Amino acid sequence: MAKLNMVKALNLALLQEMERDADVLVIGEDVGVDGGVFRVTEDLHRTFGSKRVIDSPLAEAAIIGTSIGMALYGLRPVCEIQFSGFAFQCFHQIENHAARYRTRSQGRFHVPLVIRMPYGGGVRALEHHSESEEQFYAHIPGLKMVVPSGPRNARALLTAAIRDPDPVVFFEHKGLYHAAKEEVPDESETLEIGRAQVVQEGADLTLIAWGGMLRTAREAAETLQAEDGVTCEIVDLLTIAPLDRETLVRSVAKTGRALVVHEAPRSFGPGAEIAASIMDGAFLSLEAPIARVAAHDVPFPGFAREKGNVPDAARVVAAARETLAF
Amino acid sequence: MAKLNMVKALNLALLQEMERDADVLVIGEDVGVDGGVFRVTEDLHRTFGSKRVIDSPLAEAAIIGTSIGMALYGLRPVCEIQFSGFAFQCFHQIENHAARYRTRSQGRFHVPLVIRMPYGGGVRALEHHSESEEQFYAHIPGLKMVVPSGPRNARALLTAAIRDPDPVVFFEHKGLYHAAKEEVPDESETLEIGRAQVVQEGADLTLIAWGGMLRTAREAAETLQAEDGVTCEIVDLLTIAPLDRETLVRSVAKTGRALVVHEAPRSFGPGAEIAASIMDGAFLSLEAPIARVAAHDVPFPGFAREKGNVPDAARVVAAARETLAF
Amino acid sequence: MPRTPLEPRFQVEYLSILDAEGNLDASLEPKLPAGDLKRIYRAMLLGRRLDERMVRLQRQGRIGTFAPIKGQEASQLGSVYTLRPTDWMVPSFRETAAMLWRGWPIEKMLLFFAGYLEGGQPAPDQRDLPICIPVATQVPHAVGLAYAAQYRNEDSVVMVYFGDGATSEGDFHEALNFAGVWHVPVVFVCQNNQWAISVPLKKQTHSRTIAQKALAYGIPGVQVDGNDVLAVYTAAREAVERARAGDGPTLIECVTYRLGVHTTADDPTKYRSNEEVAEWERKDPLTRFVAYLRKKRLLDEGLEQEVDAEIAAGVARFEATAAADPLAMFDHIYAELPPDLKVQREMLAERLRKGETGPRRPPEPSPPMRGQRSGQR
Amino acid sequence: MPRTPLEPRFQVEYLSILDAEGNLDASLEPKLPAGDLKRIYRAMLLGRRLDERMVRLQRQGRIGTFAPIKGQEASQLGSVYTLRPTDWMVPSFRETAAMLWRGWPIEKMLLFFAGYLEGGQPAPDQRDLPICIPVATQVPHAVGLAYAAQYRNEDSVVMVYFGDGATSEGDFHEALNFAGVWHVPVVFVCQNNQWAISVPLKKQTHSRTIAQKALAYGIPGVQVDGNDVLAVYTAAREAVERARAGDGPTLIECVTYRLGVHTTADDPTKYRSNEEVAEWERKDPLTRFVAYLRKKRLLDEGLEQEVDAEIAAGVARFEATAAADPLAMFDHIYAELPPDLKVQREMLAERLRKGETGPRRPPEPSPPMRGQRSGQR
Ligand SMILES: Cc1ncc(C[n+]2csc(CCOP(=O)(O)OP(=O)(O)O)c2C)c(N)n1
Ligand SMILES: Cc1ncc(C[n+]2csc(CCOP(=O)(O)OP(=O)(O)O)c2C)c(N)n1
Ligand SMILES: [Mg+2]
Ligand SMILES: [Mg+2]
Repeated sequence: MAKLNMVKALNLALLQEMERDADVLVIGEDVGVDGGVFRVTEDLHRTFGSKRVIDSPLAEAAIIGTSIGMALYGLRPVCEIQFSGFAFQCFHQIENHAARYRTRSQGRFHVPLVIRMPYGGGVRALEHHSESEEQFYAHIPGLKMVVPSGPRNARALLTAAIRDPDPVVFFEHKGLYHAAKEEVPDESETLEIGRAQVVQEGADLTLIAWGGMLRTAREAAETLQAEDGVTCEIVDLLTIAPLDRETLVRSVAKTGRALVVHEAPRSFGPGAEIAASIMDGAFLSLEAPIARVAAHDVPFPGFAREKGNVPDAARVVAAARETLAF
Repeated sequence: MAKLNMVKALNLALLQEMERDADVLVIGEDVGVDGGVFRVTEDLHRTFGSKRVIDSPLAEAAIIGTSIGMALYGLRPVCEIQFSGFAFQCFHQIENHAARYRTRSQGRFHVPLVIRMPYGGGVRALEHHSESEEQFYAHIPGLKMVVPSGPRNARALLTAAIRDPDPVVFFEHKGLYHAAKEEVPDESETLEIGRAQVVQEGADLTLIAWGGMLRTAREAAETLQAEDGVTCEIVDLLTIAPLDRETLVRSVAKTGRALVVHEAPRSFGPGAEIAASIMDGAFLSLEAPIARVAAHDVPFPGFAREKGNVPDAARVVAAARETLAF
Repeated sequence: MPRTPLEPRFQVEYLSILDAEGNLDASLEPKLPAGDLKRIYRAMLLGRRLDERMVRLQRQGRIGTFAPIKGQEASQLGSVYTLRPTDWMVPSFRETAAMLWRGWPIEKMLLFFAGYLEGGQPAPDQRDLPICIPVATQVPHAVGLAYAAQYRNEDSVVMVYFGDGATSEGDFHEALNFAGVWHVPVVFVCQNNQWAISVPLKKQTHSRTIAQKALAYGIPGVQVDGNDVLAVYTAAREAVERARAGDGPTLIECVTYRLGVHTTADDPTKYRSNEEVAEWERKDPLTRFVAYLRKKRLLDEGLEQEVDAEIAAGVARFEATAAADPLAMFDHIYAELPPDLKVQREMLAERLRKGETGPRRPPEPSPPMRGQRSGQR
Repeated sequence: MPRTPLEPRFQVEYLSILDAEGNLDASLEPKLPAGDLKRIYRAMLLGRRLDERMVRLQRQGRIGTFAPIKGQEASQLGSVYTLRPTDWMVPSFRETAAMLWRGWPIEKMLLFFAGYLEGGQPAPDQRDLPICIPVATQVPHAVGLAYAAQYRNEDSVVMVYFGDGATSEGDFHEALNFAGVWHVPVVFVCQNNQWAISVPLKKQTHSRTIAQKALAYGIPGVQVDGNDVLAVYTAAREAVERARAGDGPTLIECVTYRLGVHTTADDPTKYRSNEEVAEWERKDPLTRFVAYLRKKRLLDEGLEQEVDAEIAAGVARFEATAAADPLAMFDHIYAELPPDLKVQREMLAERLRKGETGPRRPPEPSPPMRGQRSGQR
C-alpha cells in the first residue's frame, strides 16, 4: 500500500503490466525521455528502453495506425494521445479500424489496444486542452470507453484495459492528476470494465457522474444533505461504453429521480443516452424528468470564462432542487 | 416546375446558387469531369470551369482544410466528401476549425462552408459506404447538421445551407438519390435550417425520423392505421442540430407517445438526445417511455446481413405496438 | 558559406527489363526457375480471367460492386511473388491477383463482394490483412506490423499495396515517415495506374514521379515499368532483401494502368479517351510476358481451360454458400458480448422467429464501392 | 532502357549570408534601406524582451502557459518583413515576434494567453489568422486562402508558419500537395528549431533536411540559416516574389533553435544538454545582427528602454482589462443564436444574477498548452 496521486497510480499500472507481459509497449509523443507531458510514463523508458517506450514522431493518425498494426501482430500497445483535443487527427484510424478489425476479419484478428488521453477542463488551459469528448467514442461499436475518477480505480481500470483483448479508449481527467492521493495496493488489481459503482447510497435522488465531475457530484450531494436533508445516491459510471444500464436503472427505480452531470456540451452528449436508457428501464418509477447538467453548446470559451461553462456544485444543487421539487 | 429525383434536385440547387453568387464553388474527389460518383455535380464543370468546380487530390482533410481557408477569405465552398464513411479523415478539420473560427476570431472571421456527404445503407454497398454518422456532427457546437428526406426539401435545404453564414454538414441518403421524383419549382426556394416538419398529423403516437428512415416511418404509419386503427403524427426532423425541440415537444404533448427511428447504432445515438429532450419538455404528457428503433451496436455487418440491422417498417410497427400498449 | 547545393544530390532510378515489344535487357534478366516463371504467368492469367468473370457476376447482380485489376497483373505478381508465407501482405481493394497468390480462395473473394464478412476472414495461419477500403489507411498498419516483427526479432517482411491516389492522403505520409525513422522491414508498393477514379496523376500531385516522394523520408525510392513483371520482380526482390537484412523500407512505384473500369459502378468514358486506353493495351503485361515465355518454350497447352475450371469450381462453391444468418452479426464485435448487445441479439432472434424480418437481397440496383451511376443515365 | 537515373537530379540549396561570427558574404548581402534594417532589429528586440516579460507574467500566474520564441527572432522577422499588409499571415503558436510585426497589440497577445478569446480577434482589416494550436492544421487553411486570392485575381501572397514536428503530420503533406497541384501563391515557412517538445529532429524524420520534402510535391525547397536574418529575408523575398508572380509555392526551412522552454510548462533539462543550448546561444540571431548593424552605425541609443516602455504600456493595458463577462461566451457561436442556446444563455444570466457562479480564476496551478509538471516534482 502506498498513497499515490493519479499520475503515479497510472504509472504503476503501466510499470507492472510491462513487467508482467513483454508484449505491452508504450507509444506516443514525448512519452519516452520526457516521461509524458503529464509524467504518466515517467521513467518507463529507463526501465524498458526506447523500443518498448516509443517517442513517436508528431502524428496521431500514425501513432494509432501503427499501433493497430502492432496489435494485429499480437503486441499490446498503450498509446498516449497528448491531449484528447488532438485525437480527432486519428479518429479515422479508431473508427475505421481499431473498432472494426475483429469484425472485418471475423475473429482472425483483434486489436488489444489502449488509447490513453488526458481530457477535461478547469485547469486554465487553452482551446483543445480543456474539452470532454467521451461521447464521440461511446457511439462507436467495437470500442470500449473508460473514465476513472481517482488514483485507485484509475490504476485498476488501466490494468484491466491493457489486459482487455479489445480496444479501449481511456480518458484521464487533467484536474485529477494531482488532485488527491489514495491508498493503492502494491500488487496489481483490476476493475471490471463495463461496471458502474454506487459510491454513495441514498434515497431521494440519483446523481450520475464520472471522471472530473464525480467530485462535483459529491460536493453537491453534501450541500443537499446539509441544507435540504436530501440523501443522494451517487453512481460513478467509470465505463461510459458499454453502458452499465442495470446499475443505473436499479438506482433510479429506488430513488425515482436522477441527474446526470458531465463536462461535455449538453446536446447529443452522453447525458442523453443515460437519460434515455433510464427512461427505458425505470419509466414507471420516474417522478421527474431526468436532469442533465452539462457544458453549454458552445466551443471552448477560453479559460477566463470556463467557470461559467463547466458544471460546478452550485449548478448541480440548483438543478437537483428543481428535480426534487418537480 | 419539373419532376426531379434527389440527384437532379441537388444539382439544380448547386447550379442556381453558383449562377447567383460567384463566390460559390464546388470541391471534392471526382466532382468535376466525372460529375461526382453519384452525379450530383454533373455538368457543373462544363458550365463553370475547373477553377470553380475543383477535382481535388485524394485527401479529405485537405479538402475541408483548404475550403476553410477559402471560406475565411470570403468564398463559399461546397465540399463533397465522397462517402460519409470517409469523413473521419477530415473530422479534425471540422471539429478543430470549421466549427470554431467564428468563436476563435470573435466574429472577425466565419466559415460559410457546406460539407455534403452521401450517407446511409440499404444499397448493397460495402463497409464505410453504408453507415449513418449524423450523431458525430450533431454533438459539435458551432456546426449545423441537416438531412433532407426528398428531392424538394433537399433542394431547398441545400440552397439554405449554401447561403448560411455558418458551416453546415449536409447528409444525403444514397437510397433516396434515385428513389422518388418530386415536383421541384424552377425558381430557387429555401427551407429554414433548424425547423422540423410535421408531415402527417396524428393523435396516438409521434413517429420521428429523417432522411432515409422517413419512408420507413410512413410505411409503418400506414400499417398501424390499417391494421390497428392508430393514427401517427410523423415528424420529419430535416435538421438534426440545432434540434427543433419545440416541434417535437408540441407533438408529443398532444400524442403522449413517441418513437424515434434512425439508421445509426442505438447507443449514444441521435435518438437518445431526441428522447431526452422530449422527456424534458413533455414529461407529464408521456404515457410510455420514448421508443428508439435503431441499428444494433455493431460495426457494419456486410450488406448480406444489412436487412437484419437497418430498421424496417416491421420493426417500427412492432415497437410502436409495444409503446401503444405500454 | 553562400548558396551551397547540398550533396549528395538526390536521385531516383527507373527500371525496365522487358519492354512492350518484348525486347529483353539480358544483362538485367533475373534468373528465375522455369517452374516459377510458369506459376507467375498462371497466377497473372488467373487474375485476368477471374476479373472478367467477376464483372459478369456483378452485372448479373450475384456480387456487388468491385474493383477490377485488368492491366495490373504484373505489378501484383512481380511483387507478391517475392514474399514468403511468413511475410505479411497488406492489400488495398484492388489486389485480387496478389491475394489469390497469397492463398485467398476464389469463393472468399466472391463472398466478400457479395456482402458477406466471411469473405474477409484470413485463414488461421495466413499473414494477410483483409481488404481495406479507406484509401491509404492500411499503410500505417503495415508499418506497425513491421515494427512488431522487428520487436519480436522475427525476420518477416511486410509488403503493402496502394494506388497513386493514396499517396495524397495524410496516412501515406505519416506511415512512410514512421517507417523511415524506425527503419523497419516494410516494402511500399504503389500501383500507379495513372488514375484515381476520374482524377489523373497530374491533378493528383505535381511531383514528377511517385518514387521521388521517398526522398521526403530519407528512404530509397525506385520507379519501375509496372507492366514488366521481370522489372517489378527485380525491384521487389531488392527491396525485400533490403528489408530482411535490416536495411529498412523501400518505396516502389509500379508505372502501370487500369485497363478497365475503376469499379463496376464507374464509367471511364466520362473522363478518359479510348485512344489512351488503346495505347496502354499495347503495353499489356500479359502479352509481353507470353512472348518472353514462348521464346523460352515455357507456355503450357490448355492453361486457359485449367484456369477457367478453377474459377468455375470457385464460383460453384460461392453459389453453394447458404444465405447469411443475420444473428452472426453479433459474433465478432468483442471477445465477449456485453449485456446490451446480448439483448439486441435476442430481440433480433425473436423477430426472426416471428419471421418479421430476415436476410433477403433488397431490390435496389447493385451499387458501389465508389458510387453508382444514375439509373436514368 | 535498363536502370536509368531520372534527370534532372533533385537538389536542395543551403543559404547563409551572415554567419555566427558576423562574417558577411558581401556578394549576397541584400540591399535593405537603413530604416528597414533598424525596424527589423527593433522588432527582433521587442520579441525577445516581451518573451522574457511574458515568462515572468506566467510565473506570477497573470497569464497561462505560452510558447516562448527566444532564438527564433531572425526566422520570424526575416520572413514576415517581406509581406505587405494585404498579404496573409498564418501563424502557429510560436510567432509572437512575427505577430507583433503584423500589428497584433501586446495586450491582445497577453489576453490570449490569459484565456480571453478576445486576444484572438484580428483587427477588422487585418489579414492574419489567429494563433492555431493543433499542430500543422493551419497549413491547409493557408493553401485555401492562397487559392481564394488567385480565384479573386488579387495578388496577395500567403505566408504560413509551422515547426519541424509539424512536418510529420498528415495535414502538412496534404496541404503542400494541394499547393503544388494548384500552383497557388503560398510560402511555407518551417521554423526547424531542432525540437518538438522533447523529440529531436532525428527522431522526427529520417530525411536529411526538411527542405527536401518539397521534392515530394514538385515545388522548390530551400534551407537557410534561420539565425541569419539576412539569409532568411533573401530566401523569403525570392519565395514571395515567386508566389506573387504566379510561379507557385515554396518551402523554406529555417534552421534555428528554441533557446528556451517549449512552453512555460516544460522542463528541457529532461531531454537536452546545457552544452547543446550553449552551443546555439553562440549562434544567437540578435548578437550577429547587432554586430552587423554596429559596423553600419545603425544601432540607436536607448532602444532597449524604448522597447521596454512599449512593453510596459502593453502590460498595463492588459492589466486594465475588466474581468471576462461569462455571457460573452454566447456571442460568436453562429451568426444567429439558436433557440436552445438562447435558453442556455438566459439560464447562465439567471445564475449570475443569483451570484451562484461567476468568473473567477480557479485555484488550480497554471498549466499547459502542452502539459503540466507534477506539483510534486
Ligand atoms: C479515404 C477514402 N476516400 C475516398 C474513397 C473513395 N475511393 C475509393 S477508390 C478511390 C480512388 C483510389 O485511387 P488510387 O489510390 O489511385 O487507387 P486505384 O483505385 O487507382 O487502384 C476513391 C477516391 C475511399 N475509399 N477512401
Ligand atoms: C495535433 C497536435 N498534436 C499534439 C500537440 C501538442 N503539441 C503542442 S506543440 C508540440 C510540438 C510541436 O513541435 P514543432 O512542430 O517542432 O513546433 P515547436 O513547438 O518546436 O515550435 C506538440 C506535440 C498539438 N498542439 N497538436
Ligand atoms: Mg490509381
Ligand atoms: Mg520544433
